[in-house]
Amino acid sequence: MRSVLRLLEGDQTIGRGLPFWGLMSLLFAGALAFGVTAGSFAVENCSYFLVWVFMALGLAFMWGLGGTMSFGQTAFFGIGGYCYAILSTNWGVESGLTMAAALLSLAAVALSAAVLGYFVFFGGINGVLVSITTLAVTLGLETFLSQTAGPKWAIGRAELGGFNGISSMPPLTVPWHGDNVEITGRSLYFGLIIFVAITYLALRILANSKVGDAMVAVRESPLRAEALGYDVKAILFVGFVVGSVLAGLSGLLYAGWGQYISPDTMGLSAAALPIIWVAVSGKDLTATMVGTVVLLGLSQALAIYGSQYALVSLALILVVSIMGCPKGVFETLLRRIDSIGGPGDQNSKPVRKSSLDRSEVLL
Amino acid sequence: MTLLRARQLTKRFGGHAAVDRLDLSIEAGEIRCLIGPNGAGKSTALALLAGSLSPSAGAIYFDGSEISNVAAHDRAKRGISIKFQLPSVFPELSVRQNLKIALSRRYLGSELDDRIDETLDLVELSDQRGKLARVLSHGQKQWLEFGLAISLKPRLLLLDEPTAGMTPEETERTGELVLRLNRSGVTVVAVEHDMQFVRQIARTVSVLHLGTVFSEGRLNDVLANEDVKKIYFGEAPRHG
Amino acid sequence: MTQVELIALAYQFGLAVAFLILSAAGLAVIFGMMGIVNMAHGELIMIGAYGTSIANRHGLPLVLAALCGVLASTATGVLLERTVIRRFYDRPSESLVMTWAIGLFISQAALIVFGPSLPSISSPLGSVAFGGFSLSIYGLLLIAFGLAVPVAIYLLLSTTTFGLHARATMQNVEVARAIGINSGSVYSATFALGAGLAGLAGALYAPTMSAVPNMGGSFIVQAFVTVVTGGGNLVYGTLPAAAGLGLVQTALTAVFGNLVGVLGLLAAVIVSAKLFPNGLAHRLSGKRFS
Amino acid sequence: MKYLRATAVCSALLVGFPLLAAAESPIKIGLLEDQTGILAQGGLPKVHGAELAVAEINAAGGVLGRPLELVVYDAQSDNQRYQEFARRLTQSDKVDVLMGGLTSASRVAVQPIAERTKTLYFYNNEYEGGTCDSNMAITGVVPEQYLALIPWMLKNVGKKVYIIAADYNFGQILGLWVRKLVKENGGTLVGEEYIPLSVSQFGQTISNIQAAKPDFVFTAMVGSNQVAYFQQASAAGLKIPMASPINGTLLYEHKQLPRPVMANMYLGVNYMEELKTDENKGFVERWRAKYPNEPYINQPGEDSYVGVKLYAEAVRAAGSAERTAVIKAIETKDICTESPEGKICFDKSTHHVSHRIHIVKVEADHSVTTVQDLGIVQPSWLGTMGCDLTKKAESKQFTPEEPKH
Repeated sequence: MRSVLRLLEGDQTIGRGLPFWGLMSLLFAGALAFGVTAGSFAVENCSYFLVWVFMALGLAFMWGLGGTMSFGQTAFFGIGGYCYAILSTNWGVESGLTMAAALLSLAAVALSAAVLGYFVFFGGINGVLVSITTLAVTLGLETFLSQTAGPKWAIGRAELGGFNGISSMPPLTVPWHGDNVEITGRSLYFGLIIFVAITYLALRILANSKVGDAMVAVRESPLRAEALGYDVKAILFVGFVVGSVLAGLSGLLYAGWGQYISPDTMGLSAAALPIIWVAVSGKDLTATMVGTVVLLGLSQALAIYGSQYALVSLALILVVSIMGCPKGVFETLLRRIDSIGGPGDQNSKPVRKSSLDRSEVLL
Repeated sequence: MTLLRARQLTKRFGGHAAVDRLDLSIEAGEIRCLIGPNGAGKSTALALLAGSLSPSAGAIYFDGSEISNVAAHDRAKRGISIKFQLPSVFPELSVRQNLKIALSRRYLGSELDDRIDETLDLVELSDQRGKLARVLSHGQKQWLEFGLAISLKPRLLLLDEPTAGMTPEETERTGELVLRLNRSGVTVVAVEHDMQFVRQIARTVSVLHLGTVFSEGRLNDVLANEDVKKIYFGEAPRHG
Repeated sequence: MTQVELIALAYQFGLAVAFLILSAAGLAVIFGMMGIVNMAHGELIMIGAYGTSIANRHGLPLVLAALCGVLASTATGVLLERTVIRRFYDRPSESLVMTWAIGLFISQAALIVFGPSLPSISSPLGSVAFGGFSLSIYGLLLIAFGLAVPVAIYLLLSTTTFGLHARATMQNVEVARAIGINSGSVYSATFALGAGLAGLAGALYAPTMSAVPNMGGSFIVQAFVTVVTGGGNLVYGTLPAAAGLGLVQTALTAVFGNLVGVLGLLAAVIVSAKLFPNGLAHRLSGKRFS
Repeated sequence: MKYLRATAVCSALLVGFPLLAAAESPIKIGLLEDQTGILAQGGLPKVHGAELAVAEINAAGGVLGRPLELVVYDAQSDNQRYQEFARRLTQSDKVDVLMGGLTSASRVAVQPIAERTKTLYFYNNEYEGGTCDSNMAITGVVPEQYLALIPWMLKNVGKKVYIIAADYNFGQILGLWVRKLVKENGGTLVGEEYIPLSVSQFGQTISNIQAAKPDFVFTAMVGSNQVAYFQQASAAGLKIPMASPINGTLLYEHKQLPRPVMANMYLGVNYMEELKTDENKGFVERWRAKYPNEPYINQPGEDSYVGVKLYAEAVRAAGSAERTAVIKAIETKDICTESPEGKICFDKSTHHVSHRIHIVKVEADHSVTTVQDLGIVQPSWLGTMGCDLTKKAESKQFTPEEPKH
């Protein structure tokens, strides 16, 4: 257990020591306090932002660590959302099976990500072609689902609804004393906060574990990684599936949050968004988690107060921030905070001298 | 005991055979240098042995079993390690992280830290541990890659021009490092142009020409061979 | 199938291929030579179309108006390269996000300045009828341009000093610099060329489409898939990729309708990514430009 | 202090009588339309239409002594924004009624939120029909109204029909309607194509139409990509008459495209700026006075104007802006308004609205002439499907059946 907790800090994640974890605890406590004190609309609105964080974290994981820039996050977002919509509509809220629907949706996402990932990585597709292949998949799904209007496109009781999508499916529920309690409003918010925190910590551990080492090795030099005994294809595959499943999680949570999912969540403009969030925030997990929420809030605020200048201003802000912080706004900020605690311990270890022939020790 | 054997190994690119029916046999504990003019197929042969290229025909045996179709990463696990011609390190990571990624396959926790420090000392990069690999000098990159290649405790180390771009002094120290590794039980196959270096480390050399072994033996004997001289001047007779 | 139907089908095929080539040419030049995926490509096409449309409305004949469109997009390209793009040559993923933001800025600025749409211009040259069918003559012109553009770029790169410098820079920047080639100005010129080609696509298609701020969106997917399928070489990559994808799309659309045509195009991209993991150009020429 | 008071008095004098109504708290209308993004061309006039209606109603003293207040958000042609802002309007701004949405997808995005927050939702737009929902009022035209065009075409233009439509809900459902009407009226369908919204090149479609030789082409092309069809068809020399409920009214293609691309287009419409009725004349003058730069007063603009007016009448009849009272008024009282079309009224059982339908023709010079005035047409189809909201509150979506062969 202790060795696992040690992995919360490491080379593959920014942030260590008391200042950082103090700050993160404050953030967490602040988020909880906000959920208690803020008005119900503000809380629900924040839930909406949190829904997207999983997809962004998934991309930060596979792109930041493993170097795979997938345009397909939205494809798995859509698969997750549609599966949840279809299953929960068929079973109905009274069955109490919405959680089962959510889990099965995740399984479906994992399966489809595994199939696509197998085709891509074991089929020898790499680099920019991975991006284009995943883009083609998400656009194909969007085009297909857009034309599924009418009763002939139905799975059980759920009509796919074409461009209009599926709406009015049940929200997530938990069975409670023979009743099904809806997870909406504040309970959804607290659930999301805790779930984001767990996902974040789990990804940190994974990033600093051997899996993370392997992914970084593959990103930096596939040739060298292979020569060190890393199975490059398998590692890319694993990173892709983990990231895609998180996108699917966002999708089903989105469907549960708004009781609505439509094909345009898989379109070209939607597909670019996760990449924007991660690139502008920084590909570090902490930077992406914080940055995604901030960027979503910013673009919403602009939409409300910016009138016709909203999107122009958003574009300008993006351009300026990438020019100013090419490594990502929040990643740059985090590195600043990190450097307050002095140089990293990995560099401060005294160099030991030994009279032994080191090659004998080593080999 | 024969550690590595290549039989009729062939690699074609389009119509051109870069390696052509190559036969090679390396004893355990040996240091073998592959020499020959540019385009003789030396690097291709090494890549075939390491598994980063797959052969068009022929077979490779390692430690008694055929590995012709074993993936590169599995060969690495069986104990074949390679140092490439162009230094292949993890450029955006620190020197220490480079080694950590290599060593974390075997070690954990404080032992991992110890092994990293030892390897840093061994390749004389302790002072550079915090630097990004891409800012190292060429020679330092070469040594870092050495560190990566030996971190797996290989039984066979393949070196592709390990001293390219090094000063004479660096070359000499590299030779000492190779000899030390060899003393600790590592078999070495090196492709090299620097005859001083070859003389320093190798007992046996194989001359490659047109993708196959042209001549084999002690360095001085081989270099004295008139036909070998000719191929270095580009007028070699085709062998039968 | 009658002869008339065959001609009609061949015409459709030509139109589809020309559309893919002209959409992709500017993107291919920039991607092939600089490794930058220019997400503002669609907006540069829109600028070409807007320039043409506005100049035409102010009384310029179509040919001159189209020239204005190309100039407008080239000028925008130069401006972008000077101020922003040149800082991102060695950072492909940041440049992708950056150009995406620039594209968003351009299309929204066009909405604010010009309103939700511009009056369209009419297709010149009329139509020709044969055996119950009739074809737009302007379509034939588009097909001709679709073939002429790669050839012209090929000649530019193989016969001019700029072409020589560009190829040298692309193959090895350090060596090119060492022998005195100003790689910065080669990159600037390449980006301007790519932007100009995007503008040309906009200018050529302006008389066949409605001019709206987001019109680039109807080119960008096709451009993207053609370039990536083909790799960054217009002659060995984009041209055969466009022919292959165009054939798949035309055949599927003719037999199964537009939906299957669109899905088939996307499926062809995935299949070709698997068959040619380094792009068609790599397979066909062994190198990227020659 | 003195200065401040003087200003207050002055402004009160300037604004005059209507300000007295402001003594009461305003009735808040939450309006969600696409002012930026790909649907802006359709959405911007809808904001203007609502603003004009609100200004006119307030100038006349408001509703029940209370002024109307618009709270407008730009949905940016993004269905997710519809969801965000529908929540904001209902929960944070606490509006009395939600209005807006151009596409059916945006309606479907808003619907569950309106339902859960118990807010009445006015969808002011032409659409494919079929929504039977107690919590909604749908004020735009529906197929049984605008597709009166099809029997007219079959009678006056020819019997052979080719359908091309956008491959999504609106286009597909209109396709079903047209197929049914063609069959019932003795026509023949010689071809039909449904085209994904992303397609902008129509060579194959044009060639298919030429091969099929229809008497007229029914078009339900949607979005700026698909507008290109008309230019490309015209350039290819296709001169077959066309019929459409939408190509001309939403993106005003006859104003956008060069002459004579849209010649021989027949439209079934409740509104076009060119309609030469007395009611419309004043409307266009008032609109143009307020928005002199409006490129065209499109049908959604008028729909939005009428939607606000109908809501005001419903509140008046209910004597309150409270949701259940307004719904009850719609279902029990005769709620009508004077509109640019003439006098139109709510249908009690389905919450839809009667409209005056014209068959118009676009000439070679792109002027518009009325070829027939069909008068007021009732929204009757939902009733025949068994939707009666006065008897049973529900939220259902009906789709026409596939016609039997």
